[in-house]
Amino acid sequence: MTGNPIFDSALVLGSVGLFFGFLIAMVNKKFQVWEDPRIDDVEELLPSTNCGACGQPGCRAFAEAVVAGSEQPSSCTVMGAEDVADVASYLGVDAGESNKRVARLLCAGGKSQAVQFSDYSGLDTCKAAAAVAGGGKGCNWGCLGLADCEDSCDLDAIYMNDDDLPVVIPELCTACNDCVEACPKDLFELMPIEQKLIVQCKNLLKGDAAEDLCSVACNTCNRCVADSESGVIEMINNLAVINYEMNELTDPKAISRCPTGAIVWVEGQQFKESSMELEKKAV
Amino acid sequence: MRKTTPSQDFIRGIWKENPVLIQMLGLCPALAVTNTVKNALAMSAATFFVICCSSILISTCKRFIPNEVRISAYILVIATFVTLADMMLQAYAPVQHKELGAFIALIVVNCMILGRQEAFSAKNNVFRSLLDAIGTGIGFTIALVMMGGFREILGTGSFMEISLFGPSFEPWVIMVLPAGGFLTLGFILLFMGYIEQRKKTKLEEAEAVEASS
Amino acid sequence: MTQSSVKITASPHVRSADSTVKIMWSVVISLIPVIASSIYYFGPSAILVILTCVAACLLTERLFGSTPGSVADGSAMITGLLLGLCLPPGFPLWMAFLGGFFGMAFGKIVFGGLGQNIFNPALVGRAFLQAAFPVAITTWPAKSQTWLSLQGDNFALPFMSPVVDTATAATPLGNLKFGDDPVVTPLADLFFGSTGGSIGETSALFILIGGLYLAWRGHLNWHIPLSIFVSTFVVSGLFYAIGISQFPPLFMLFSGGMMLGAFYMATDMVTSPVSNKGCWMFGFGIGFLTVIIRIWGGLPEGVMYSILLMNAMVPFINRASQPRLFGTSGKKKAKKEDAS
Amino acid sequence: MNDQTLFSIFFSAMVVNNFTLAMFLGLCPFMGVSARVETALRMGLANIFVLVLTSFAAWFLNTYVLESVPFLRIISFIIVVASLVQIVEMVVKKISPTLFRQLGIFLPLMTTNCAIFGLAIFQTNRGYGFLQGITFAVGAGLGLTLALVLMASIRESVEFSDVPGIAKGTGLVLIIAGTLSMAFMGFAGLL
Amino acid sequence: MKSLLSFKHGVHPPENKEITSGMKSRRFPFPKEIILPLSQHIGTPAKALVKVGDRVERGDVIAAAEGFISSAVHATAAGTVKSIELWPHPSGAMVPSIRITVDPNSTQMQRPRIVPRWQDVKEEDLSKEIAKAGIVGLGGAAFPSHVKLCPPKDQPIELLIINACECEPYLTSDHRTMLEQPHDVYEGIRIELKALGISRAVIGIECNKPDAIEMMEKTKPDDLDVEIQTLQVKYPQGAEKMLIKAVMDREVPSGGLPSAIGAMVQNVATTANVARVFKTGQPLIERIITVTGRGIRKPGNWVIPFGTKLRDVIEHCGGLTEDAEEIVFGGPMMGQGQANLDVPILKANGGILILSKDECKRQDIMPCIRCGKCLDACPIFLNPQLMGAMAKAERYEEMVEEAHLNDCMLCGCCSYVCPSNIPLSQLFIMSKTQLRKLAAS
Amino acid sequence: MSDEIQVQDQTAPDQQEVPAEKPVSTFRLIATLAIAGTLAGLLIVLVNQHTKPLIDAYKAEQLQKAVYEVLPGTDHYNTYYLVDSALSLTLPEGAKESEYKRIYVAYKADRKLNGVAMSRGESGFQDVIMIIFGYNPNTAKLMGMKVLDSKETPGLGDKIFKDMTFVDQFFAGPDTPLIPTKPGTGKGLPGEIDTITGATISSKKLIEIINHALEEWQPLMAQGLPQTSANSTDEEVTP
Ligand SMILES: Cc1cc2nc3c(=O)[nH]c(=O)nc-3n(C[C@H](O)[C@H](O)[C@H](O)COP(=O)(O)O)c2cc1C
Ligand SMILES: Cc1cc2nc3c(=O)[nH]c(=O)nc-3n(C[C@H](O)[C@H](O)[C@H](O)COP(=O)(O)O)c2cc1C
Ligand SMILES: Cc1cc2nc3c(=O)[nH]c(=O)nc-3n(C[C@H](O)[C@H](O)[C@H](O)COP(=O)(O)O)c2cc1C
Ligand SMILES: Cc1cc2nc3c(=O)[nH]c(=O)nc-3n(C[C@H](O)[C@H](O)[C@H](O)CO)c2cc1C
Ligand code: SF4
Ligand code: SF4
Ligand code: SF4
Ligand code: SF4
Ligand code: FES
Repeated sequence: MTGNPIFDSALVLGSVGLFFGFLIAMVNKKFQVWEDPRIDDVEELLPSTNCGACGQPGCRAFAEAVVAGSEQPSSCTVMGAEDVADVASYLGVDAGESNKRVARLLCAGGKSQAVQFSDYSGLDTCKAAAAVAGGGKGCNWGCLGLADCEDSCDLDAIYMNDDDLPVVIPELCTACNDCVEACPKDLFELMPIEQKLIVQCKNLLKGDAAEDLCSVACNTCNRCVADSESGVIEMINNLAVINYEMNELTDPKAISRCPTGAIVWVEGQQFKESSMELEKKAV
Repeated sequence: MRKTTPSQDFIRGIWKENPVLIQMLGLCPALAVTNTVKNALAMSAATFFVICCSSILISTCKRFIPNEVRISAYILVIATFVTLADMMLQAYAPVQHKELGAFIALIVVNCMILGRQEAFSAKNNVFRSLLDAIGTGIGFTIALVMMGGFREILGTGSFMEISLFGPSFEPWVIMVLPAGGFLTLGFILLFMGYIEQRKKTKLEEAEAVEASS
Repeated sequence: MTQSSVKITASPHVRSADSTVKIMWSVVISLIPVIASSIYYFGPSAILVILTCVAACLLTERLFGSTPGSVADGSAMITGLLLGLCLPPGFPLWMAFLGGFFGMAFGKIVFGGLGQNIFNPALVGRAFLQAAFPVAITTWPAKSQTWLSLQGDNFALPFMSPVVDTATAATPLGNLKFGDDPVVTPLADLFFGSTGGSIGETSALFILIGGLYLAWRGHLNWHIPLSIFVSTFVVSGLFYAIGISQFPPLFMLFSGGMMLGAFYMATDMVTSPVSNKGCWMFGFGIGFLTVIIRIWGGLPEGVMYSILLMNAMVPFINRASQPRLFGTSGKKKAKKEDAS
Repeated sequence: MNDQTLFSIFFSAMVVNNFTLAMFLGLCPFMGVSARVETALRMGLANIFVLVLTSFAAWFLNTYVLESVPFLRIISFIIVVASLVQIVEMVVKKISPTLFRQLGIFLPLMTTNCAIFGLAIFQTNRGYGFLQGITFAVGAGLGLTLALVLMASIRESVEFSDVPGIAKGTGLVLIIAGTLSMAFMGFAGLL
Repeated sequence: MKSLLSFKHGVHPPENKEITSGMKSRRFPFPKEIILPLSQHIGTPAKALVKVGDRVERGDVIAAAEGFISSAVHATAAGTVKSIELWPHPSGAMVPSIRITVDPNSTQMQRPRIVPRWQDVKEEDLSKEIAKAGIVGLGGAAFPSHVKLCPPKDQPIELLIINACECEPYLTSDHRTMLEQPHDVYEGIRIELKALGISRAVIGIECNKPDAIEMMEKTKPDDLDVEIQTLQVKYPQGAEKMLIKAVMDREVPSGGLPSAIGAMVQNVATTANVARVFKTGQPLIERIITVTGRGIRKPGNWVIPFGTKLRDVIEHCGGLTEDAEEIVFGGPMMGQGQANLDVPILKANGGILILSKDECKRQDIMPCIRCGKCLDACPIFLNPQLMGAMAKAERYEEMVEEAHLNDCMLCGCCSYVCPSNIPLSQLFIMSKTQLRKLAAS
Repeated sequence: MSDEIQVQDQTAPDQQEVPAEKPVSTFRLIATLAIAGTLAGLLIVLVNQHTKPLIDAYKAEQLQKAVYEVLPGTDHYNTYYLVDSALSLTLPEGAKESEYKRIYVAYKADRKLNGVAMSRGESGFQDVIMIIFGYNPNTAKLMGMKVLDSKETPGLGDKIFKDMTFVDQFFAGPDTPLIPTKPGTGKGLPGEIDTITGATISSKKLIEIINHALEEWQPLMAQGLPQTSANSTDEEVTP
């Protein structure tokens, strides 16, 4: 030290800087781990809902996959088209085609259609009710109406209607699979929005046995099979099953003679039409 | 990473992304020195000075700084200005300096400042960085003065050392103690949450009314 | 379209007669002797302070509680009563009200209401008052002339300082610790309550009666008071024996908030560990900390802080005191957990 | 010069004047890394390590380098702390990526952790010698760890509660911290 | 007084056994229709051997066991097969069942069946005969008995324990079995001992059945090494692990079987039915069933043919009272609530309990107050409080890993004591179901 | 959001492969930090040159004020260091000033000894209480006391410097060692100081600090203090 504060200061700080610059440089050489900076940028563009609908365990993982090229930006179901385009143009890749899917409910037996043997009392969740002799509902396959699915949907895409049936709002649904997992009766299925012909029933009984339990049950009358192109609908275990491989051949005609209304043609939201019909009937 | 306008850069830090109340950055000084409004102001001023100067300098020199020593270099810059602020306060406002104690030095490690450098100044031009810094600085000041005011009024019955309630006011000692700092910020956050919630339900109600009509 | 009037529920289909609401109200009932005796000792001031705290707690629960009916479950009532019982008789009512509000709102309701809080709400309220108004809460007016006259300044205006013109008297603990000529208050006085102190802490006898009644009914876990007493007695006895403390162990047990705290506050099931093993640890912690704070701390009394500190430890204790699974030895289980 | 005994330095830093609950140092990690007991513990231990390192570095600088230029304290301390942390970070990232992931962004946060820098400043202001400094660092580190772990275990347990919407998140954490801070006041005067 | 043997924790609900304990069992009239599900036991459902329109006699095999862990089904009345279709099962599911229209003109004599003397059967073959008779455990689990009687060779059995605790409140069918068929019980013990190749047995009876204890002592054959152990009245004394703990003072290791510590538990009614297979050739087609509770007009003990519909039983017992609140198959602690009156009575069912409003004491669910009473009740030393919280948060995997959900036997003690009326055991059933679903997907 | 990103936007499409990071030369890393350090050091020292006199003057003034305050009637004072268990006006060659304990010996205008001021800190209720007090070695009486630094609880412990009736007791010339007394229970001894109700601990501690300091320094002072000032009056700065 010279005793001259000006010189000392410059010396001290200069050498401290020198020392640590040196240290960092060395360590940097030895221990460098390179990470693609674009991952951070892409992650920032993503909506950070971490919903997992893309099939990746979170937005960060999705960003890694997109940067690595193993996923297309459009696989994120939450982002709007604009945001997808942003990511795509940032990375200079193709946005990919989005195929909008929504959750569909395979039951239409709400409390005014289906028979309840005895009232369940206890914890107010479908899962809990299902553990108690099936929840007291007549139809063993039907919706219990206690809204586990509504609670599970983070995007508020489900509401319970007056019949205690969950209604999915297609515009809000991101096909995240949460409701599918939540339902103890496995009543939800994710379907491409183009699939419009839907059998809203899972009851495996036939004839009166089925209709005794629920007025909108599939009673295995086979009319829908007859009314559509061959192979499109098949009766399996007393239930009409649609072969979606042949989705292009489906036609609203198939539902025209269904005596119970178990099979429906859905444009957009489920149950909209049926509730309107109910109102008409009331008038 | 939406594109922002300069005015947005400025406004953002003041309330919507308030560094203390929303982003929870720089909590240590925000809690430690807000037992009176004067201290809060002095702290804010010092912080304001540091964040503005460093933003200007860093956005000017970002080109010359290699990524590996980025943080060290930024910190060096910040520390320089903190030292300057420290010495100047000591020389010109020694009483306040004593009150703030070590917390002036601790501005160096205020995550908010470094965060802004990393997040903004390192990527933007001088003008925008300065705007951002000023906005953030104002946001910090608002938060600190809010807390300081709350704590000083209840804790000593005065505002800016002006007695508000007369001599027989019973001070709430806890407000000027550490626990009071936590509780005050917690209380402010609860209150903000409550307002947010009210806004939300009102919005929903309005929507419902619209939908039904 | 329900076909039968019969209901369907999960097993078990029968339930014990115990209920949370019943437990809470039995606690309230068991406090009656304590409250009555404190009114006998401290006069109308005691009634005023207790009523104010109860009103504050019930009002807060009613206004901010999770469900409108939750006032009826009796827990807010207990919080109010216990807060009132651990304040000095001459305490300004506006402060008591504030304490009740703070304890309920920030000690219970922010956590989601009954059963979800970490800290004992009554003690959160008291700790707040102790930190906010340390002078008022350590002012113990000397016995007033007539039973009917107020102690101290109950009616101080909100936000204003109380005016204490009567002479103040030290509590047995304060006297022994800070007094110029410290004396150990005779046990009989501590037992029957003819000493200064908080409204509800002065008579060990009545607390003992209420506590034993609750323990007999199974409404409080007797492991907790027992472990507190054992550890307090042993630890303070040790320090007393080797001569570094002037507090005789029995004096430790019967003075200050020890009895009220051990029987009514440490035993709050919500804020104490769930297993008996955990309760032992919890009780030992409280006893130990109380002795340490009483002997060396800056304050004469440490029961409240010890309980709050141990409340904070409860989640940790609960992890550490999982019961031994049937068909395993405790050790094996630990090893298995390590491996996984 | 300072005459405090090692025990009183240690005990004061750990509980009576707990760094987090009474001195407001290191609040960012206190809020951020206190969601899980495991991570909190790890962060606490990492903190103790860096604190001791810093205490040593500060003592070294004070005694041998900054003698004639005391006004360079802030800047020298911070360079040393920042560089040390950065080096530790790079080494950890290379050697144990899992550990790095677990500590996540909080290793760099350590750079801007007031606790670490505050330790250096307080140690200097109070004129602690070498041993006193190390004791101070260990006490402060244990205090930080104590506060972190307590908070984490409380938060884990609160996860099961139906916390009202407006209190979710930081609001509740601050209120718990406030209550803890009130509880720690019981230790006041214990020296 | 010497304190009686027992286990730690557990609960003691009001016994309510006096309603039916003094009533001698009577034969139940044959109903018009019998429903026999192919799945009345734990394990693979049986395979139907009959077609629609077939005529069957009482005691005929109508469905054969499918694999080792399965059990045969026998016609419990003579008649014609009406259909084989999905029918509601007491578990709530719809399962394939054989519907038989009972022949009102039949004498309902059992078709004669030739059975060897058990003394002449080789040890290994005893279990085959028992399998043929469709015997399953009557203690509640309906586990095929022949499987239990062939324990793994590497874990030798030392002691046969006859479970005569009947710890569930209300039920008295095991009690009546001991009073009415003590000789069958001893004969059954001889057969089971021979099948297991050991010689010693213990009968565990709760001390609230002094007449049964007396009867068993009185009829005990001198040449048999059996001891009658009187046990404390405590639920779930009859649970296998608890009974073994009480009798042998050993704990069945977590995740292990009783054979791991050399014990084998058989229910007393199962044992009596094993004897009957060889005595009369009768397969398992009926048993003593207690119909009880304050919600039924005429309670009693009945010998009911399996497959009888709940509706018929209620009708025959005078119908429900006005304040009947719940119908339960089994006891009040573990029994399964029933919604549908068309469900058939099956092998595992020892009682039909119809509870009135007052008996249920249904109260609102309150938040958990962490009182720890459930920890003090759980006989397996679990932490139901923690598991309950985890179940609510849907953290099912953690329940298994950190709280040992798989060790929970769903005894319901925790729910019983919970002052906040939290349906803990329901949460655990639900969690187990969800976990199974997760594992499957 | 930033210009930089937009630049990347334009280049990215034709640059499909992962952007390779330019290797940075070690020299640049070191140079950056070293140069930045040097510049920072220079900047700081320049400002320091400007502010140091102000700061030093303020500090000296504070000290002086304190000494004059606790020793009323002081005209000037000398600083004595404790060197090798003896009082000394000068420090050994090359020694650091900050490492030595010291007292301030004050004189009246007539260069007669006025009193001695000493400063000392010990743990109070919350943290260290730092005080300075004046003492007359000839009469063994206290002359005054001032709290320099304390973190005692506002509203309670801070009465040790805010409550003037308490502070005035130290200026009333009490005998040493001081005796802490509960207000109203004093026996009228000349060394009694009434403690503060509600802040007994802080006030007792403060009294203890004085007693401890005197215990430490009295033997040293007994070795003899110059009764008259060595300096002339005009050499010392007077307030
Ligand atoms: C040491 C350090 C600490 C930081 N801490 C935070 C933090 O706690 N929260 C945060 O949002 N960003 C923090 N940042 C900034 C982030 O790294 C990131 O730049 C920022 O989140 C970008 O988002 P913005 O543009 O919205 O600010 C920190 C940066 C540094 C260098
Ligand atoms: C909670 C619980 C209670 C039980 N209570 C009885 C009982 O009271 N009587 C009984 O025979 N079996 C009872 N069991 C069934 C036994 O654990 C065991 O399965 C049975 O005694 C074995 O005999 P088994 O195969 O002949 O049915 C109970 C089981 C559980 C889980
Ligand atoms: C929040 C709080 C702060 C306190 N601060 C101080 C303090 O700074 N100084 C002090 O001597 N006592 C302090 N106390 C302790 C008591 O007020 C007091 O010392 C004790 O009651 C003994 O004094 P007494 O004998 O005059 O009542 C504090 C107490 C509390 C609750
Ligand atoms: C034995 C027992 C002791 C209790 N003690 C307290 C207490 O000290 N403070 C309190 O606020 N509530 C107490 N409660 C009531 C209740 O548990 C409390 O309000 C909860 O902490 C609120 O969630 C007690 C309840 C019981 C049964
Ligand atoms: S939970 Fe179901 S309805 Fe909601 S977004 Fe996910 S898939 Fe759609
Ligand atoms: S669809 Fe499933 S989850 Fe939703 S209400 Fe119905 S049963 Fe419940
Ligand atoms: S149901 Fe499970 S957790 Fe509850 S007491 Fe029984 S074994 Fe224990
Ligand atoms: S018995 Fe009920 S209230 Fe008590 S701890 Fe268990 S679950 Fe909670
Ligand atoms: S401001 Fe203190 S750690 Fe961030």
